[in-house]
Amino acid sequence: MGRYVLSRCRQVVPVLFGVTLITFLLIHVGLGDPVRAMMGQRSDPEIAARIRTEYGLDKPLWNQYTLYMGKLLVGDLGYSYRQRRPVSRVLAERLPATVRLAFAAMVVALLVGGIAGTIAAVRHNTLWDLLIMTLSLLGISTPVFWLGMMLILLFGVWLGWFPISGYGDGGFTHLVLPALTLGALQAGYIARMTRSALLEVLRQEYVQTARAKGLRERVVILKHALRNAILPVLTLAGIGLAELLAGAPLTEMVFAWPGLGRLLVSALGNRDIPVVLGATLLFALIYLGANFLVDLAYAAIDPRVELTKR
Amino acid sequence: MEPLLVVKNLKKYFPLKRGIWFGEGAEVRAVDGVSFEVRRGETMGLVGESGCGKSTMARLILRLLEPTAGEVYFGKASVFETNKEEMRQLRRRMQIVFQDPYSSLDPRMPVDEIVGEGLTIHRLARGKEKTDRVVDLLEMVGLGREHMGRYPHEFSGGQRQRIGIARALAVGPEFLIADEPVSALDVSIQAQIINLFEDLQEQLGLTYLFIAHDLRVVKHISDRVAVMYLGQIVELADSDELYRNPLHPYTQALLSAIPEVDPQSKRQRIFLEGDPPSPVQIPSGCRFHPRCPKRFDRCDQEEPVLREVSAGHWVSCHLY
Amino acid sequence: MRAVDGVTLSVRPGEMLGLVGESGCGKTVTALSILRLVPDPPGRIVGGTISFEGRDLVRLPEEEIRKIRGCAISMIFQEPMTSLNPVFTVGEQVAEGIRQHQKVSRREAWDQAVEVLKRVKISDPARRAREYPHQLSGGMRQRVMIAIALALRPKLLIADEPTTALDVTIQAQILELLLGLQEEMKMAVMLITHDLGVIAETADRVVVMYAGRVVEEASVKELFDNPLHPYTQGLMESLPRLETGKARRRLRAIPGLVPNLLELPTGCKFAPRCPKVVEQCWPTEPELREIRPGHSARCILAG
Amino acid sequence: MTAWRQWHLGILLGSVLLAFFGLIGLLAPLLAPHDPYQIPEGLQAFSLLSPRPDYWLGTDLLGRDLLSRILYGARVSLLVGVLVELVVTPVGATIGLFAGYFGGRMDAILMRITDAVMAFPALVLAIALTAVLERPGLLSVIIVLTAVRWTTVARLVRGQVLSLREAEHIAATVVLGAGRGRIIFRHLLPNCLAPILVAMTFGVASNILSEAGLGFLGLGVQPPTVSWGSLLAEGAVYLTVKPWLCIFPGLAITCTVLGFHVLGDGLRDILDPRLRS
Repeated sequence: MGRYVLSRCRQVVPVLFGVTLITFLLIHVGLGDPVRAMMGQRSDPEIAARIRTEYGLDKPLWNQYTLYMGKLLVGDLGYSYRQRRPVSRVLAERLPATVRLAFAAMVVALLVGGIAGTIAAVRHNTLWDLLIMTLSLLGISTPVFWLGMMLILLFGVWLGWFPISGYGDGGFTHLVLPALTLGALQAGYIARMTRSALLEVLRQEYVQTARAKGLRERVVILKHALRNAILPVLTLAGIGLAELLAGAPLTEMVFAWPGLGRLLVSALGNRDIPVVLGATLLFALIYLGANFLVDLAYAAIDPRVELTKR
Repeated sequence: MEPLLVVKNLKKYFPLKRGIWFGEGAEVRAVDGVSFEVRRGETMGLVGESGCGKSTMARLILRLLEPTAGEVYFGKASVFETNKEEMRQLRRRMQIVFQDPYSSLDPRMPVDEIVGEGLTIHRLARGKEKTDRVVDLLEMVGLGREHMGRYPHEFSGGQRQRIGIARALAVGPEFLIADEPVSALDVSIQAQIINLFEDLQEQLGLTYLFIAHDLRVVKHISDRVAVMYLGQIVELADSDELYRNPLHPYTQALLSAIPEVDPQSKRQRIFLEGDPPSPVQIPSGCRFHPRCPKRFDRCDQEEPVLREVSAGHWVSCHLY
Repeated sequence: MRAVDGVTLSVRPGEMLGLVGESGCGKTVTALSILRLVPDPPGRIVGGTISFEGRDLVRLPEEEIRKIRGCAISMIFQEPMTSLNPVFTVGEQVAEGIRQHQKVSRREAWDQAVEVLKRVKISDPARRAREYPHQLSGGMRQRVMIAIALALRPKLLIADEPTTALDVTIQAQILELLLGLQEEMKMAVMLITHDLGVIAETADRVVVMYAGRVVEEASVKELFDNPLHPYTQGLMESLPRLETGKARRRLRAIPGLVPNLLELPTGCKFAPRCPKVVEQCWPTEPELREIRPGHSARCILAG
Repeated sequence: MTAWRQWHLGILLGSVLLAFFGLIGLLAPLLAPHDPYQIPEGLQAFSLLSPRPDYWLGTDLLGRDLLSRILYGARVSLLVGVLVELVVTPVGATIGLFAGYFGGRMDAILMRITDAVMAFPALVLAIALTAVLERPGLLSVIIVLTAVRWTTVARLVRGQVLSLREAEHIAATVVLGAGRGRIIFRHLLPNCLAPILVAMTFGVASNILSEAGLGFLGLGVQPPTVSWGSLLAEGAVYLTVKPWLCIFPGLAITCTVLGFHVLGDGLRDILDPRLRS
């Protein structure tokens, strides 16, 4: 296991490098002349030159990148023009809300999608199968934010079951609608994947072996088949997380959820570029971190992983 | 007789990747010092169990892989020293038929294009002439004009194998490597394809290197047979001689393991212990010694060499 | 599509019955039908009986047939690579069957599993039991499959091409093991294979199948000495032989393609490929007739 | 047999849906009952009308007919969806082909770049890019989505090429003496086309959703141009009071995307060689 973790780490490092390079280049292009951006109209050439030297902006691009990396390593993401405080502090405030939302959405997606997909596979070619597949097709075809609005209309305005906006006191009720909204798309994908993976696994000879032992069909499916079908589903969930996070800004806007996504959008409106790019980078890091966990889960379930990576 | 193909001390090691940054230098010794000749017009059989390196050999001879060491001469040309254009010319003379009738034909190409591709590549024929050649080739392998526009998935395994043979023959080769060409087929179809190989050899004067794990098939079709074990040839002899008088304990065990189609003949079985070792960790001395029923103290110390113990009968074993 | 059509065969206690035929002849479907393992849909048993110790398996409720699977009748499959579940240790997979049919603790089941692994001649069984299938060689995995099947000393073992995927030397080991265990446990074995050689060396009696039908049935000696059906004769002649000294003879291949079950002729199913076909072969399908005591064939020319 | 009927149904259904929305977009000027941009005189009387016979889907704040605006919006949404996919596919396919066919260092570098781009949630990266491009609009939407979306195709094609490279028919072609060009263009590429086609279908769906997302955040096409995304952004304000302003554009998006998904599923079924043999 340790070995596997190590090899995964080695794969993540180049990606991290690429990710930071991308944000760095964006900053570089995006800020145009950062000095003017910082100082606005009243730019004094002399002071500007001094600031340039101070921030290393007169150095070659490569040096600037190492400078940027150095700052990143100590958590320095720059300074928010708008909020007049370090970007890292702004982000740290918003991170928990987004993680909470994304986690809840993923749980919804895995539970709903997994169970629905399993039912569809076991009841293959029945009305249940058709119904579940139609719903999941709808799930992956609906724009996230529109689904959010419709849920607000239905459960918030017309039925009045759940609050429709804000974080509240951090309780459960405020989380329900945003998590459902954000999880629906992935639930659709996961249901489709679980179904096809399970159908594939049920065709395998080891399932036949299990049946030939005299095991109950329920045991055959829940123990022998599902354990194997989970593997491709996990991989998909890892990739799907990127999509889920992509839906975060939209969902957070619809529900006025005080997370990173909403911060990103409002910073964009204010042209607060350091915050935009800081949040962007943080999203990528969340994704990479979560995928790392998915890989570990994969290794824990599949004994073959150890060998192939060794 | 003059050799058409000479293989000299051929080696192919595949590195085992371990992580991205730290290589730990383990390697698979798929082919580990193989030498033999194939004479013009004969069928040379190559038998061995899975993982013994026989398919890697085929790919090396055709230069689908670059060797770790060693040489292959085809006629006068040294295969690994030819330049691109020379290699292209050489490829007209040596062809291959693969094992898997499913993956060996491009699923998106109709049969006439598959068979005619060699003609196009070497500018041997075009237009009507090409169509005629393709029909000739299809008829030669027992198919016909009516099959031209169809796609591979419309054919059975045996028919696909016939298409593969026609594709190889299109460029007019002298030498054909058959890499397990019948092992995926049903028994009744196997015989058809084996007969086809024999007929084509007679008609076209082809030379074959016939690779298989089924000793019955190899025995039937080959003039001489080489037995491979873990990347090396352990015995090589005329086909009848090898089956009448096997010398290497591995060959003896292989032969005795073949189920005989005669319930009366209860031969003495030689059972080998265990599985073939992995080509990553090759045993010291004679690489067969851990499974050999006749091993003695010298066997795990010293590696035997392939020696000619009687006319045309080569064996690599300390017993001789 | 009728994969298997009117197959009648019997296995006697302690006997090794060989079932030979080419791909698509229905031998695997026949075997799976005995334990009702044919996936439904698409497969369905539309008629007939399977009588085991006086009970009709076709009409047994699901609960009852489960008690027979893996206990009184077990089965091993062709591909040792794919017939073991990759995410469980081999010990768990053997013990699981034991626990299914006997009231034993987890611990006892495990000990029994290790014992069975030892019986199938796996070296160091206690350690091997804790390994996963991918850590074992093909031959070793097939031994594990045999261990799963034989853990509860079944009365009948159905072995579907148990050695086809293995190398010759390993194949010989596995067949020897099966023969030894059969002797020891006095069980009946139904050995399904396409290899006449394997049949000749192991079986007592042979059933030859073609296009979903039994075309010939006889004791092994009788069949090889005196094959009656042209298909059986063709199979034997199309096989290259090892004996030396003879001039190389051309193989007598059976012409044509392996039959397509969707386009079978109305009369004898082998007629399109038969070298001895006569006019009477086409209109109606011949019955399986006993030509000599204990030797039947489905051919109007036989006898 | 059932499989055959299923794909037939899927492709039929998908094609009908897409043909419907495609025609709507193409014929918008002919079909639209009102001018989608013109603010009517006497605005007060027309603002935020509920659906009624002369305004089937009602009107927006500025008294413009929602139906006409949805019809015109179809043009932008479909254009962006299809155009981006047409740009992204050859680019991504080329990158994937190179990485897969040449392997080694080329592959490692290209794939790390792909991984890095994919590590950013697509819409987040799109937002950041839009921020950098300064002026949002149709062009910026296309550029941004292209920059984000090429990775999917690249990954897909690389995987295909990697598995094809081992296929015996490729080896057989090499032995016949074929050059690189023939192997790539006559063998590798044709065998990738089916999965590429399927991916394109799903890709268009994904682009339409992304465009809608950007539009909703105000980063899409700018007024007076309308897209389904920007219609939703306008309507969001009146969600609780005039819900149809949100319901109808969203339905249009969902139905179109659904059409592409159904079509993609159908194509995958019929193009899968496993189902054909």
